[in-house]
Amino acid sequence: MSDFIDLVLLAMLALTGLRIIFLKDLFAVVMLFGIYSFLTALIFINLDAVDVAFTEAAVGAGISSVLMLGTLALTGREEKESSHSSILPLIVVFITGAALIYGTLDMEPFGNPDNPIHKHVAPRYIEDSPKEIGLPNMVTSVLASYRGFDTLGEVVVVFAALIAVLSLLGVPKEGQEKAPASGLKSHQVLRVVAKLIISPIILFALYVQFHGDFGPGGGFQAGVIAAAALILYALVFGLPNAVAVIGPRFLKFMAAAGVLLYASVGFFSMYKGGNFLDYNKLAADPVAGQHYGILIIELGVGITVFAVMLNIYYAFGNQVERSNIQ
Amino acid sequence: MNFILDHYNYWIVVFLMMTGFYIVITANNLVKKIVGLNVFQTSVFILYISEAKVSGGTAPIVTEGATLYSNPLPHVLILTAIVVGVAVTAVGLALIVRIKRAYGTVEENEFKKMDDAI
Amino acid sequence: MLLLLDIISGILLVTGVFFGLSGAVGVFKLPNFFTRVHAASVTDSIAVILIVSGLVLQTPLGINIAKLLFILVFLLITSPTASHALAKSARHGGLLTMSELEKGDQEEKAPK
Amino acid sequence: MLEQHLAALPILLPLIAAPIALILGRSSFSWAFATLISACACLFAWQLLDLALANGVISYEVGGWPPPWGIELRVDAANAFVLLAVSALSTLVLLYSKDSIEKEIEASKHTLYYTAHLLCFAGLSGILLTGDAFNLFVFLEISSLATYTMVSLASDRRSLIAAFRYLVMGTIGATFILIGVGLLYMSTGTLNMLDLANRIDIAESGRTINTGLAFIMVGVSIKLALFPLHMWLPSAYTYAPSAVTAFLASTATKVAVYVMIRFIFTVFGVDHVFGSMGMDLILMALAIVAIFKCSYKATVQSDVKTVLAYSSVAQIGYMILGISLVSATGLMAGLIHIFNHALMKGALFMAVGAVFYRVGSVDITAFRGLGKQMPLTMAAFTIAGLSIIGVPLTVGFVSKWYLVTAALEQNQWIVAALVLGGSLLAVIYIGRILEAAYFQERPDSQNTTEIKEVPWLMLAPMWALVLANIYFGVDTSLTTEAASSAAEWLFQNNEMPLGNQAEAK
Amino acid sequence: MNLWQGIEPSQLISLSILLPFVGALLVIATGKSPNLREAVTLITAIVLFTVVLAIYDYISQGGEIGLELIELFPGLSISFEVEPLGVLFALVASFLWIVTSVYAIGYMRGHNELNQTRFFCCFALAISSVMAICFSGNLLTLFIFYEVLTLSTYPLVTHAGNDAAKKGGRIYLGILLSTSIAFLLFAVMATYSLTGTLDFRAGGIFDDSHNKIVLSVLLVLFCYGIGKAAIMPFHRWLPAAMVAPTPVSALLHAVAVVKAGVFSILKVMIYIFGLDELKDLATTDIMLYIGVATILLSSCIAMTKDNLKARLAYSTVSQLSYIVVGALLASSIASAGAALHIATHAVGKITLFFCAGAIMVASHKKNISEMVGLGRQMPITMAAFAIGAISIIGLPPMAGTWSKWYLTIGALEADKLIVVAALMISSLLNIAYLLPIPVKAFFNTTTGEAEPWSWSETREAPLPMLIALSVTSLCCLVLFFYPQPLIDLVNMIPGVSTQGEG
Repeated sequence: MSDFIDLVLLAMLALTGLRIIFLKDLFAVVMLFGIYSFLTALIFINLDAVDVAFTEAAVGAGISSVLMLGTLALTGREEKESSHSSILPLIVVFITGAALIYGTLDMEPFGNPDNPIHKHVAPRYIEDSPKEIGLPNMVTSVLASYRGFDTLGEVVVVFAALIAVLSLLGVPKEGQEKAPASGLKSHQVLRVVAKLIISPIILFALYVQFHGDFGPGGGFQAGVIAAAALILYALVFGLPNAVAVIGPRFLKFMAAAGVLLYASVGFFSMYKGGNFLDYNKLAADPVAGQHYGILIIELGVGITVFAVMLNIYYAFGNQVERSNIQ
Repeated sequence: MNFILDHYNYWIVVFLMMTGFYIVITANNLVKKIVGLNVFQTSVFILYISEAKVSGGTAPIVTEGATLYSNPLPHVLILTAIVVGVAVTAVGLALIVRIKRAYGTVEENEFKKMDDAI
Repeated sequence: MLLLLDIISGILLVTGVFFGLSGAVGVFKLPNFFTRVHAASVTDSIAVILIVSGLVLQTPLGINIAKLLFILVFLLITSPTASHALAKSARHGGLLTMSELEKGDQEEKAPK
Repeated sequence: MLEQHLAALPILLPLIAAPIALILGRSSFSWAFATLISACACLFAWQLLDLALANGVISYEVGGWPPPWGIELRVDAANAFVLLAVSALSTLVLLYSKDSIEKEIEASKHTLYYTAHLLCFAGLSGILLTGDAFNLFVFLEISSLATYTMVSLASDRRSLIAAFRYLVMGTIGATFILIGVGLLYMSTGTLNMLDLANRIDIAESGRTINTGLAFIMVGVSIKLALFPLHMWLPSAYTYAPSAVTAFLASTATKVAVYVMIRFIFTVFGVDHVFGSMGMDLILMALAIVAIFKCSYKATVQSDVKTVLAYSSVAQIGYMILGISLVSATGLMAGLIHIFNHALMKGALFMAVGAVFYRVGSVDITAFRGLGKQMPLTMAAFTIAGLSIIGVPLTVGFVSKWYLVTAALEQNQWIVAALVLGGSLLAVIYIGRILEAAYFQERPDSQNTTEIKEVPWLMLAPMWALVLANIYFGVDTSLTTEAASSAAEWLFQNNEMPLGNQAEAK
Repeated sequence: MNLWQGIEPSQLISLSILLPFVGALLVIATGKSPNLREAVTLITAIVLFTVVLAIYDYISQGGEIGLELIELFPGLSISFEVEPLGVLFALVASFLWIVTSVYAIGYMRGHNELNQTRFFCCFALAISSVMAICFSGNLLTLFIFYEVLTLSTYPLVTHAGNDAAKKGGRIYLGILLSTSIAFLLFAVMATYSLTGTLDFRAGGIFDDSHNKIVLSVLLVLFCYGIGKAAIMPFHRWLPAAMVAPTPVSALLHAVAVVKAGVFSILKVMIYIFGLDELKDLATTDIMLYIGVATILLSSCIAMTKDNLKARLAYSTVSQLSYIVVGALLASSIASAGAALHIATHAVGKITLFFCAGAIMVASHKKNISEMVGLGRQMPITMAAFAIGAISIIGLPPMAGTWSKWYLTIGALEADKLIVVAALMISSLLNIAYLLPIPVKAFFNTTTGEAEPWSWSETREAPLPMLIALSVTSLCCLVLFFYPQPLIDLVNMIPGVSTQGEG
């Protein structure tokens, strides 16, 4: 059954992908990409990767699509006909694909528990992490503790993206007079509903943030969801209003603070005599130390991701508003 | 036949990757290029997650009664990679916005004509 | 008892899926924007209710039922709102309903 | 305390300094802070190299988890050596950038620039030091994102397109690496490079591993701008702000070269990559074509930054050539050239940036008569240019010497001759610029009185590099010692058991 | 000569290299005041000569001097080692530097040249690197300073800064740099990889164990790699470089640069290949005949040139090949002749260049056809020219006789009659293109039609120039009558002897 679902979803993905190639309407392309991401998330669930599915749905289908739509609002939605021939790209793609297919020939059978991938490093995570870290969600254990350095890097990547977007687009000025066109003034229903659901969304984000140790979720997903709540607010009530709630300057500090919070855990454990990010040293009991460590770094991740995503949205939204005024 | 059943998943994933790759290379519109890049990366994510799958296993969250878990490591890697992907997407789109403002177009062959860029 | 629950939830799920599918068919088959929005949103709501109820019956008592109910409430609020917003924006943007279009056609023909 | 964490500090310092620099806000604060941090990192890198030369390998387990379960930082002579070059260049470029950036980037973005610089530096250090294949990808993306930012900061609108093209190519490269790492992981079950190396031998899925190798190679080749995947480099280097170009040209591609060395020598093993896959021939052919094609292209450009950018691609060809010779000497030549080329290209691009600072253009016509007006800058350019050509007593000669020696050792006479032939093209492209600077008069239309020497803060790092060019060209003991022990280490160290690393520390 | 008694002999070498270098710095420092600057140049030159004399003294007593500076590569260092051939060259170069300095002072002032400080500075730098070449202890050192010499003379060649100078400079640098990098460096490194050493060793470092074909190729590479020796077809830089001011042409292109080239060739032949090994190589003969062809062809070209300096330049090309041929004959007498020729040709040719410069300063004439009858206005200059010309031709009682004599003997001994013939023909050609100039200057009267210049304004050149050219022409005479010190020095070179093999 699971295989069958897998196959169907993959087939749908393939169709979506092909359609993207040939469509010239970029709006449709972006929507199809959202669908593509969403289908991918479904596949991830089907393949037992719930955390990843969660993230893909929130990030790939959510934030990415919003940003792309924002860009389209500025650049126009038609792709123009290009003149150059497509034979060379086809050849390149064909060769690359052929190489990959060649590589798959020696691959272990799909889903076989005896594959080397399941035999070498992973068993320790599965068998010992509940004892060593004390968390039921192994993905969180690996993410935050065993490979905590990767995650620090990832937070820094997000931070770097913020730096890039800020330097490219700038941010809306705080306290500027409200632009007439901003927000959806006439949509009374929308405004009411938005007010209604924003707080549950933030609540949900907090749940995801702190429940990540036990179920799917964690700092990333929480940050993205919280950012989505404020993006909704900004969409419905206008960018200046949102900026008045949480200003870009404050978000910038938040983003930096999140990274620093994460790193400070590492430095604290260095101070305690361990290696960088060695949570065992944080408390007398190693497992408790792991708990504290993971809690704090997840918080750091959540703060940074939230601040960065929202700030990036501000930057794009500001551009759209500016072009609307013009 | 068994061989096909064991590997069809990878083959479709390869096809998906190449779809994305093809879009990146051929798209004339920069936004579409970014979409292609995302499709490409997303497909690579599926490859990783496929590797992690254990038939009959469950999600790697300790549950009573389950003994066979899927491999959590690729999940972690892909979590990271997804976030990296969205970071790159955001930067790419921001660049596109600026390009549009500077050149008035986001079609590659059009601004190529405007500047004798190398 | 369990069997009964299974049967009821099965029926709920199947009808839910049917409504969902019919909505999808409607989106394809119906002639213009407003009818399509209508097809999508109305069937969507009923499908969600049916499917979630079916799932609730399948779930052992506990936090997961609460989660499902939250999902239901959330979807019931957002989905019609989204449809409303869509339709309103379309209206705002100058799109006409079918009847209006016909009327417009007649008015155009009349002077001739 | 410091001793214990020495391996992690060159990454961590700039990594946490970046958000702090952002918080500091004022451009001059963040500049001073970034410079200070970079200098500290440079100091640590120096100590690290000392330690690595004395003790062999230093392993640092991040999070206290032993590899392969946790992420390991692994320092040996080779990456400590490259790290030293990177951190030194970063410090010098930061010193230099104060004035240069003020001129080229609008004031509100200065802090962002320094933050991006620190991030890029942190990313590069991470790439160098990490012993984990996936961690490498993460740091690669940190440095790449920061790089795209820095390139796009220039006021020329073409920089946007250059940055975008770089972004697309860079992301494709990174994704290829990701695919490769995925395939390797699939067949071995591990991500730790050393562990990978051990398990690749016993893994049965040869075709998967070979495909993984191919994808990693292609991905890295994009990042290091190996011909014919170099198309992003010239435009990115040309339109980026001068300080950025100086930094990127002297560090980013070098680090990618190191990654290639690392994968070939410590992960896949020389015998496998060169012996059974025949990769050396491909690399050698590409390297030679790169040397000639791009050197030739450099001779016909009119924009000096483009000239130097193409020259960079050609020089990367030399490094790859060194690797492809499959000998300790060749590898050593490659490593030395990584270090040396950083010195010369850094100095050259700084000099060009100085010209841009005063003249506002880097076209070759803008160089006319500058020999008189900016004597110190042009003298620096001249010496660094001679170094590129490979004139004795400069570092360029040392690199070339080892490269040719390595080629002759392998009885590759033709390769040796081609290497020397390639430097003739360097004579032409450097000569053209020097001739304009010293023997052509400034056109009357331009106001010549305004053009004078640049501020000392720009001159000082430039000359520091020039003097380093000469110093390391004469006293080669440091570079050769580091490079040769690194090369030998890389060569023998194909099968060092996993357990040894703890003791090695 | 007792002047330097107190100093460690090995320090004499570093002294000889550092002195001109310090001189260059001082020249920059004193650039504001021309008198001081030129005084510095002169003093440095004189002191340098005494140092070289001290080295000569030491070496002629059988002492050995070596100096190892820095280890550039493991097992390979910049090292110096004094041997007789180097001393010979150093003597010539340092002595002529004094004379040229005197001359240059007159010339540069007489000509009102710009950038004189740069000129004197680069000049000193060039001498510094020549000294380093003279005393280099291995091929690497030789190569390095060979390049330094090229670079430091480039500003001298392009001194005028006009289009012609730039074009000349480009050819100069292009040919010298590219041949040295493409051929010489390659040959050096190949040598290193074959033998594991680059030290100059009596009898050469190659032996029979090395592949003859490879060695033959190397020989060609060395010959062409040392582009300063101006063997055809890589001779073009020499005429091109004649755009330089005359003192530069004189010292650098009659003495320092070109002689550094042939000196390097001699050194490579004697100390790297070894004369015995050389005989067995297939390409020795080929290069020999190319050398012969260069002698003849460039002599012919010289005849067609009307520009005096160009004619002299081609004459130099042909004379350089004498030395190359001498080295390639691989006989001990011929090599001795070649070594002697370095000295004798130097004094002869520098005299000629001095005269050319003097004529230019005094009358602003460059072309031979315009010099008819000049001898009456500038008798000293023209007399010196005649002396120099005779020395070049190789007629007694001038210094050139000796070297030509030994070369011819060497060729006869090696049974290379073609070479002997070529030497003879070339001498005739020399007569044909050199002698007519003084002869016409003294004995022809102008036919009164178009007077190219006003006779009344033309006088002898400034005094410093006259002194310089008289000194060198005197040297031509002196070296004919007292060649013994030089011959002794040449005989000290291992494997080389004026006595022949027997």
